Amino acid sequence: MDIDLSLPQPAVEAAPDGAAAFALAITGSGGAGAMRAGEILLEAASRAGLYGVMTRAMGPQIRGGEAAALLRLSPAPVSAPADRFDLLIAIDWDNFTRFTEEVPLGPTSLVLADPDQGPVPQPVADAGARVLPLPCKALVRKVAGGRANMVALGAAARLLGLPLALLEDVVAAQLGRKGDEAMAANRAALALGAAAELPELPHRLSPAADRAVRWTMSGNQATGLGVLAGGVRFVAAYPITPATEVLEWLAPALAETGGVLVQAEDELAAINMAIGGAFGGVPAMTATSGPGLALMTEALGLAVASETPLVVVDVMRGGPSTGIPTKSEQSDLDIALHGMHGDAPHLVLAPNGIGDCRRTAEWAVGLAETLQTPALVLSDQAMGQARAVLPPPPPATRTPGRRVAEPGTPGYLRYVVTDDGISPMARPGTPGGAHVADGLEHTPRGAPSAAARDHAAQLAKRARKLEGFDVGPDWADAEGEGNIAILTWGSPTAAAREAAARARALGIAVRVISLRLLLPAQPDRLAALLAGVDRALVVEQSHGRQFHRYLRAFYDLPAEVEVFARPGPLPIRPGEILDRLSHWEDAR
Amino acid sequence: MDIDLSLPQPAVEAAPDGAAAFALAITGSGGAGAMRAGEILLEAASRAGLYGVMTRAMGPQIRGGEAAALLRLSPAPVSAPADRFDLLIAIDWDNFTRFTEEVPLGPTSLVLADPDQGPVPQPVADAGARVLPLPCKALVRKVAGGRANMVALGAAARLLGLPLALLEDVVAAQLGRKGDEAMAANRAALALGAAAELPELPHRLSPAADRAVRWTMSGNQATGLGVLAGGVRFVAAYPITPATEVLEWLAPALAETGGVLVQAEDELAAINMAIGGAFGGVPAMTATSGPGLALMTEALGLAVASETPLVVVDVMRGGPSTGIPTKSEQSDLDIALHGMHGDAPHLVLAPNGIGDCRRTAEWAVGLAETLQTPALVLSDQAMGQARAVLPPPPPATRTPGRRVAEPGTPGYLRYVVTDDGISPMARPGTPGGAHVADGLEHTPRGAPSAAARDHAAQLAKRARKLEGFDVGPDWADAEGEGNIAILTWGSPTAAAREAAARARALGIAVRVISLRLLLPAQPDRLAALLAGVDRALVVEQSHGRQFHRYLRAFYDLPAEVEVFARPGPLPIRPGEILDRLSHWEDAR
Amino acid sequence: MNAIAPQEYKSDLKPIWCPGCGDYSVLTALAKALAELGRPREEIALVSGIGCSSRLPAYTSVYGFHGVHGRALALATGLKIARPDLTVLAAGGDGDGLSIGGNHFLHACRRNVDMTYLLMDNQVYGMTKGQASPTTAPDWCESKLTPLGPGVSPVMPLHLALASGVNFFARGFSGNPNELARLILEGIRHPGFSVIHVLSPCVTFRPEQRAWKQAVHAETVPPETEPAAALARFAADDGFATGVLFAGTRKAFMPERATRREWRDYEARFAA
Amino acid sequence: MNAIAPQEYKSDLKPIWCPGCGDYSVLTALAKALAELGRPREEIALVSGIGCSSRLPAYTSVYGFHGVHGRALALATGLKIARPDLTVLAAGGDGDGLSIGGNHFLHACRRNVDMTYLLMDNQVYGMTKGQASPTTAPDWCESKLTPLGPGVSPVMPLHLALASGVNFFARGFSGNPNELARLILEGIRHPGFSVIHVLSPCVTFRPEQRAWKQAVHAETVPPETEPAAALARFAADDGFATGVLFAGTRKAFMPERATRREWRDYEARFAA
Ligand SMILES: Cc1ncc(C[n+]2csc(CCOP(=O)(O)OP(=O)(O)O)c2C)c(N)n1
Ligand SMILES: Cc1ncc(C[n+]2csc(CCOP(=O)(O)OP(=O)(O)O)c2C)c(N)n1
Ligand code: SF4
Ligand code: SF4
Ligand SMILES: [Mg+2]
Ligand SMILES: [Mg+2]
Repeated sequence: MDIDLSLPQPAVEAAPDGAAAFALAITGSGGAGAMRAGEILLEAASRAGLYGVMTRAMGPQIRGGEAAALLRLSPAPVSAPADRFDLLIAIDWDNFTRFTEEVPLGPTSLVLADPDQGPVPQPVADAGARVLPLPCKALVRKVAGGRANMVALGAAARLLGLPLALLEDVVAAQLGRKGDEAMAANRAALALGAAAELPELPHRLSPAADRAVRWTMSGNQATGLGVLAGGVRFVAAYPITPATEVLEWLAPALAETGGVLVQAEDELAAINMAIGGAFGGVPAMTATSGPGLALMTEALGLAVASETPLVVVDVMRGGPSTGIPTKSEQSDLDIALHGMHGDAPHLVLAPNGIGDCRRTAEWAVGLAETLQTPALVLSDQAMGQARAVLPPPPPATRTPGRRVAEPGTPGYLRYVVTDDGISPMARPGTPGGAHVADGLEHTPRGAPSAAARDHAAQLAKRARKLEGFDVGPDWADAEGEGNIAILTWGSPTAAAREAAARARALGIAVRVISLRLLLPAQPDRLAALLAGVDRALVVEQSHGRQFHRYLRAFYDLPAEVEVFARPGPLPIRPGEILDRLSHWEDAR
Repeated sequence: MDIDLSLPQPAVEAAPDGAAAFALAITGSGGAGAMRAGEILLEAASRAGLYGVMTRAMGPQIRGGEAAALLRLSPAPVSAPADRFDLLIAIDWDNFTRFTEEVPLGPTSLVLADPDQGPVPQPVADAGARVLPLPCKALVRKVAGGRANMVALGAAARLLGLPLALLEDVVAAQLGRKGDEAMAANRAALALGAAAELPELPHRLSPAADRAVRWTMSGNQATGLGVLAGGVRFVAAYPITPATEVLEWLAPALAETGGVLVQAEDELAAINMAIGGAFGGVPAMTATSGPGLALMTEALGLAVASETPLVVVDVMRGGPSTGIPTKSEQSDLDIALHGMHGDAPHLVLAPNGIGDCRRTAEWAVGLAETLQTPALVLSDQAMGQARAVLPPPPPATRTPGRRVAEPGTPGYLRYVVTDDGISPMARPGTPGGAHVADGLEHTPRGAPSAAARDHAAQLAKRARKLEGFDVGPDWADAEGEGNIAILTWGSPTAAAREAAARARALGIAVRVISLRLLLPAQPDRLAALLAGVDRALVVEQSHGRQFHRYLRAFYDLPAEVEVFARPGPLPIRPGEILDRLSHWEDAR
Repeated sequence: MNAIAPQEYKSDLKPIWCPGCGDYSVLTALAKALAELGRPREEIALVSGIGCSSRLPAYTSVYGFHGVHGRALALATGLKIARPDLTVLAAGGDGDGLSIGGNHFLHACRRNVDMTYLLMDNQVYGMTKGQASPTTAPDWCESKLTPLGPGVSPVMPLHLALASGVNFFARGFSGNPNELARLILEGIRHPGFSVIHVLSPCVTFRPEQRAWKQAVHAETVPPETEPAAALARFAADDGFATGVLFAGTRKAFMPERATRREWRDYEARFAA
Repeated sequence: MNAIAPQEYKSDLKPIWCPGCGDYSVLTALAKALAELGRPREEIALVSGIGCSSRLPAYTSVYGFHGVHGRALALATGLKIARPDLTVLAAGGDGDGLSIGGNHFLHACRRNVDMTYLLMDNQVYGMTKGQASPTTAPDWCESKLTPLGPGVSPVMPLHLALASGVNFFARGFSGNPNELARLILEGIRHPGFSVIHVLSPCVTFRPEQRAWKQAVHAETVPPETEPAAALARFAADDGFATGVLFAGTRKAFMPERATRREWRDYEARFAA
C-alpha cells in the first residue's frame, strides 16, 4: 500500500474557553461495538484529564442496525456538537447513509475505513475528506476472539495521543468480567490498531492543566440526581424512549433512600399515581416523552386545579406522534406551555445542558412544592442520552418548599385565598386538616362551586402564586455584552455559547440568553437582560418556530429578530450560529 | 295589597339593527319548571314573529337544584346576552344566590317574586329593581294539578303582549301528551298568571314586519347539522357535558342517512375509532369537551402525522380540569392551538354564534378532508346549549374535498412530496393503493425513517399544505369601518357586534373582526382587515388572555391594544364592551 | 375503639344527588363502616373519579381527592404506596370504573395494593344524563346515543375482577346499608385489594332498578378462596347475590423501601 | 381462490427485528393465512400499535395503520364499523394490548366486532429494551425498573378475554407457524371478535423463552362454546396449550345503517 499520510491543516475548533476540541465518530452496524468503543474512549479521555461528550446516532433496531458513537473531547469543558468531525473511523458502512447528515465531514476530516467493507459512501467521498484504509476486520482476524472495534479504538487512541495502557485499563474495567482470554484478545486488537500505519494528526489534545474533579454522567442520570436531591421519593412511570434511563437510574436509588418507583400500566395511571403520592405529602414525579406527555395533560390540569405539586420530566424526541423515538428535537415546547384545557397556570423549566439537568430538575421539585402546581421539565434526547465528562454541576438555589398546615389549624380551608396565592396544604394524617382536593372549581374550603365569584377568585389565586413569586436570577443564564443577543433554550445553548465565544474572538460582541424557566414568563427580567440589544437571533430545534412564537406571545422583543429554527435530528452546530451572526454583521 | 304599578322608563336595549330587545329570566329550583316555561315562551315568541335566544343557568344537580331560563327576544335577530334583565320572574329563590351575577338587574328591572318563597335575596334588592309580588304557588293552589311555572308563564306573556291562545297552543304542543286534565290545569294556571295585577311595561315587542322563515335550534344541534351536511358518516364518542347533545342529535340522523355513531369506552378509543373510520374513507368526527380533548391530543398527533382527516368538536366549559361542566368559557383555545407534542400543523376553527355552528362545522369537515389533517372546532357551552330562533344560517363555502388515489396508480406513494403538500390518499379497497399509514416519521412511501432528510421533507410538506391553502374570505367575519377594531372570536362575537352597532349610533366608528379560522393563521388577511386601524380591543372569555397571546404570537397588531378578558361563567355583555370603547374614546 | 359516631364521618355538605338515589345509603354504610373501624378521620383517605357516585368524598369528613374521570384507582394506588400508614379507599361509578377506568380496574386487581374500592353500579351514566355503561344490558333503549340499545354484552365485575386477580370481592346493595357497612369493613380489613361491588340504583334514569330490592339475595355459601375455583363457581353468577364472594390469600403489593443511604451517596458515584 | 402465494402478502421491507425473534414466524404464518383466505390484498387491513411486534403491518402488503401505543383495537374497531366490507386484523404486543391498551382489549371482547387480533406475547416490552409487561412473571428480575421483579400477578389473556365476553380465542406458538396460520385463518373466518394469543419469544430480553418449544402442547379437547363452561374449564389453564380454546356463538356487533333519508330532511326540521 502506498498511502499519503500528510493531512491538510484543519481550522481547529475550540471549546468556549478557546482550548482545542477534537471531534471523532466511530461507526459500524449495531453488533460491531462502535458504541462500546466510544464509551471506552470517553472514559479514557476523562482519566487522561480531558473533558468530553459522547452522543449516539442509532437506528430503530433493538439489536444490530446502524450506529455511531459521536465524541468531542477537549482539555476544557465542552458539550456542543462539533461543526464537523476531525476523524471518522468506520468499522463498516452498514446503513451509514441513513444518518450521514449527522456526521458532517469536510476537507480537513480524516476518515479511516475498512476497505473490505465496501466503497466509501458517496456523501463521505463528496465531503472531500481524506480517506485512509484501516482494515479492522482483516487485522483482527489474526487475534483469536479479537474484535474489530478494539482495532478502531487502538487507532483512535494513537491518533489522539492517549497512552495504550490507559485504554487497556478502561477496557479491563468495562469488559473485564468477560474473562482473561477475552481481555488478552482485546489487548492484542488494541495494539494492532495503535500500530496501524496512520498519519500524525496536526493537533493533539494536551490534558487539562487543572486536575479538578470531573463527573461522568448522562443528562438522564443528572435529571434523576436532580429530582432525588430535590426530595422526590415517589415516582410512578411507564417506560418510553428516551426517558427510560431517568427511571432506571432512579429505581435503585429511591429504593435505598426511603423512596419507591412504581411501574404503572400506562401514562394515565403513572401521573395519577404521582398525584396521589404528592397529595400524600411525598414529593413525586414521573418521566416520559412526547406521546406520554400528551396522555398526561388531563391529569396535569387536575394537579393545577387541585394545587398538587408534581414534577413531570419530558425527554423530548422527534415528533409529531410516535415520530422519531431515538432522535432529539425541541418540539414539545408548545404542549408543555399550552397543552392543558382551561386556564391552567403551571411551571415549565428546561435544563440547558447535560450537567444542568441536575440543577434544573432539583429546582423544578422545589418550585413545584413551593407553588403547589405541576412543573414540567423539558429535557431532550440529545442531552438525556449523551454522556459527558464535565465539571461537577452546581445544585439548585433553595426554595421555601411546601407550605403545610399545622395540626388543628382552626377553621382550616384548603384553598383559602391568600395574598401570595399559596394556601397551606394539609398532609393526610394531620388532625383538623381533612379536606377534599378537587378538580372541580371550588370554594376556599374545597366544596364544588359553579359560582362566578369562586371561579374568579380561585383562577386569580392560582395565577397570582406563580406570577408573584420571585424566581431569582436562575430563571435564565445570560453572558456577554453588546447589541446582539442570541435567545435560546435547552440543548442548543452549548452551541450558542460556543458560537458567541468564537464571535467575540472575531470582534463581534454577543450576548447569550438561555431561558431555564419558561413559565411563568418573566417579561421584566428579560427586558432587563435585553437592555441595549437591538438585534436578536432566536435559536431553536423545531420546525414550527415554537420558541419564537412563545417569545412573541410573552415578551417584547428587539426591533430586529431573526430565527434559526431547524427540526431534529440534526443538532444545531456552533458554526451555523456563527454564520448567521457574521452574515448579519456583514449586512450592516 | 297596595302596589305601585308605575315603572321607571328603561333605557331600551337594542338588537344590532336597532330593534328593541327584551330580556327576561325565569328562575326556580330544578323541579319548578322554570326551564320548561322558558322553552314555551321562546317557541311562542317565534310563532308570534319574533327572534330570540334562551340560555340556561343551572347547578350541578341532575334533578332539582337551582335553575334559570334566560331569554332575550326581539323583532330582529338577537343573540347577545342582555346588559341587564328587564324582567325576572322568581317562582322561588332556591339557591338563586349561586348565580345572581348571571342575572344582572338594575333600577329599570321589574322583578316578580312569590312572596311566600321568602324574602328577596340581598343582591336583587341591592340592584334597586322594582319588586312586585306574583304569588305563583298561592294562585295555583286553586287549580287541581296546576303548576306554578304556568302562572309565571301567563304573567310573562301578558307583560310581553303575547296572546294567551298562542301560549296555550305551544303548551299543548309541548305538554299535550300529559293528557287533557293536565292541559286544562295548565290553561287555568296560565290564565291566572295573565290576569294577575301587573304593570304595563313601557315597551312592548312588536312582531317583525317580515315573515321570513325562522329556524329554531341549539348550537349543538347546528353543529350536528353542519358535520352531517359536510359529509360525516362515522362518529365515535364518549358522553360529556356540554357536548353530548351534538351526539344525541347525530345518532338518529346518522342511522338514517347511511352513517353510524358508536359510543366508545373512553375518549382515547373514540378518537382512535374515528381515525380508523376516516382511514377507511368515511369522513369522521368526534365531539367532546375540555377533559376529553386533553385525552385526545396524542391521537390528534397521530392524525397529523398519518395525514388522516378528522373533525373534533370541543364544546368548551369552565376549566381547568373538571372545572365547571355546566358553564361556558373560552379557555380551551391554548390546548386546541398547541396541545400536541411535536410540530403538528392542524386546523382550528370556531363558530361565532349559534347558527354559525352549522357553517363552521361543515367547513371544518371540508377543510379536514381537503387538507388531510384534523380540524378542531371550538364551540362552547353558551352557544352549544342555548336555543335560538334565528334566520336560516348559511351553509359553508365549498372545499375540494379529499384527494383520492385512483386504482392502480403506478408507483403509488402515500406520502409523496407534492408542491401543495397534499398527497393522494388511497381508500382501502383500491387496488394498487395499499400502504401503511404511520405515526412514525416516514419516507414518501410510508416506510418508517429516522433520517433527517425524510423528517425535514415530511414536516415541510405537512406545514405547506395548510399554509399554502387559500382559505378564502370566510376565515373571519369583518364589519364596519374606522380606526378602532374589536378583535374577537366565538361566543363574544354577538356582544361585540351589538356593542359596535350601539357605538356607531353614538358616533364611534368601529370595526368588528371575528376569527372563524384560527389555524392556519392568516397574517396577510388580518393585516388587510386591520388596515387603517390603530387601536384594537381584544375581547375574549378566558382568564389567561389566551386569545390575546395567540394574536401576539401569530400576527402583527395595531400599536395600541387593550384586552377585555374575563373567565366564565359570566358572559361578555354588549354594554361592557361599549363601556371600554367609549372610555377609550373619551381618553383621546 | 369505636368511640366515634358514624355521623362524625360525614360532612355538612348537602349531596347533589336526586331524592331517592341509592348513593345516599352508600354514604350511610360507609360512615358506619368507618365508625366501626374506629380510625381517626385524618388517617383515612377516600379517592374518587367523576360521576354522581364519585361525589362521595365531599360528603365525608375524611381526607379526600375528587380526581378526574376514570382515574380514581390510579390516584389511590399512588397515595397508598406513598403513604402505607393511611387507610385508603376509592369510590366511583360503573362508567368511571369500568368504561374509561377499566384498565386501572384490571391492573389494580393484579397489583393488589391494600385498599378498598366501592364500585357503585347503577348500570348507567347518571351524571351525564343517562347513557349506557359497561354494565348496562344490551337491549336497554332509553339513551339517545344508543336508541336500539348498546348491543354489547355487559361486563360482569365479578368475572373481570377474578380474571384479573382480585384478592377480595363482595357484593352489596344500597338498599341494605347494614350489610353493606359490614362488607365494606371486611374489605378494609382484608389485606390487599378489595372490591365492594355495590348495586346502587339510579332512580332518575333507571327507575326500574327499584325492583332490585326483590332481586338481591344473600349468598349463603362461604367465600371462595382460590381464584380458579371462584372462576368456576361463579361462572354463571346472576349478579344479585350479596355477601363476600371471594377472599383470596395473596400478599398485598407494597415495595420495600430502605433508608440505608443518603442521596449524596448517589451523587458521589458520578465523581468516580 | 388461493391463487395468491403467501409471499404476495409480504412487503419488501427488511424487518427491524433481532435475528431469531419470534415475530418473523408470525409474519410468515399471517401471510400464509391470508393466502389461504384468498382475498385480494387491498381488501384486507392490518392495524397495530407500537412495539417490536406492532411493526408487523409494514412487512405485509395489505393496507395498514401503524398507530399509537395501545390503541390498535380502537382504531381497528372504527375501521371495521366504517367499512364492514374489509377484512380487518389488528396486531400488537403484550404491553401494547394488555398494559396501556388493556381497556380496549376488554371492550373489544365485549363489543364483538368481526375482526381478528394477534396478541403477540413475549412477556416483556421488547422495543423499550426489556421491562416487565402484564404477562411477565412476578419474580422476573432482569429489568432495571423492577430489579426485585414486578411482584404483580400476571394477566392471563385467556381468562381476561373470556371474562370480557370474547367470541373466539385460540393460542398459537410462533415456533409452529403452520398451526398458527391455521388458527389465524379460523379466527378470521369466525364471526365476531377473535383473539389469537401468540407466544412469540423475545430472544434478546427473554432468551429463556427458547424453552417454550418444549412447553407448548396442543389442546386435544374441542373448543368450548359456552362462556361459563369455558371459564370453568380453563380456570387452571397453564398458558401453553395451543389450538382453538373457545369458539362462541354471539352475533357480531355491527350497527344497522339505513339510507332512507337525505341529510336535508334533518335540516328541514329546524324550520318547523
Ligand atoms: C374525561 C372525561 N370524559 C367524560 C366525562 C363526562 N362524565 C362525567 S361523569 C360520567 C359518567 C358517569 O357515570 P358513572 O361513573 O357510572 O357514575 P354515575 O353518575 O352513574 O354515578 C361521564 C361520562 C368527564 N368528566 N371526563
Ligand atoms: C404513549 C406511549 N407510551 C410509551 C411508549 C413506549 N413504548 C413503545 S413500545 C412499548 C412497549 C412494547 O412492548 P410490547 O407491546 O409488548 O411489544 P414488543 O416490543 O414486546 O413486541 C413502549 C412502552 C410509546 N411509544 N407511547
Ligand atoms: S342521576 Fe341517578 S345516580 Fe345521579 S344522583 Fe340522580 S339518581 Fe343518583
Ligand atoms: S427485542 Fe425481542 S421482541 Fe424485539 S425484535 Fe428483538 S427479539 Fe424481537
Ligand atoms: Mg353509573
Ligand atoms: Mg412484548
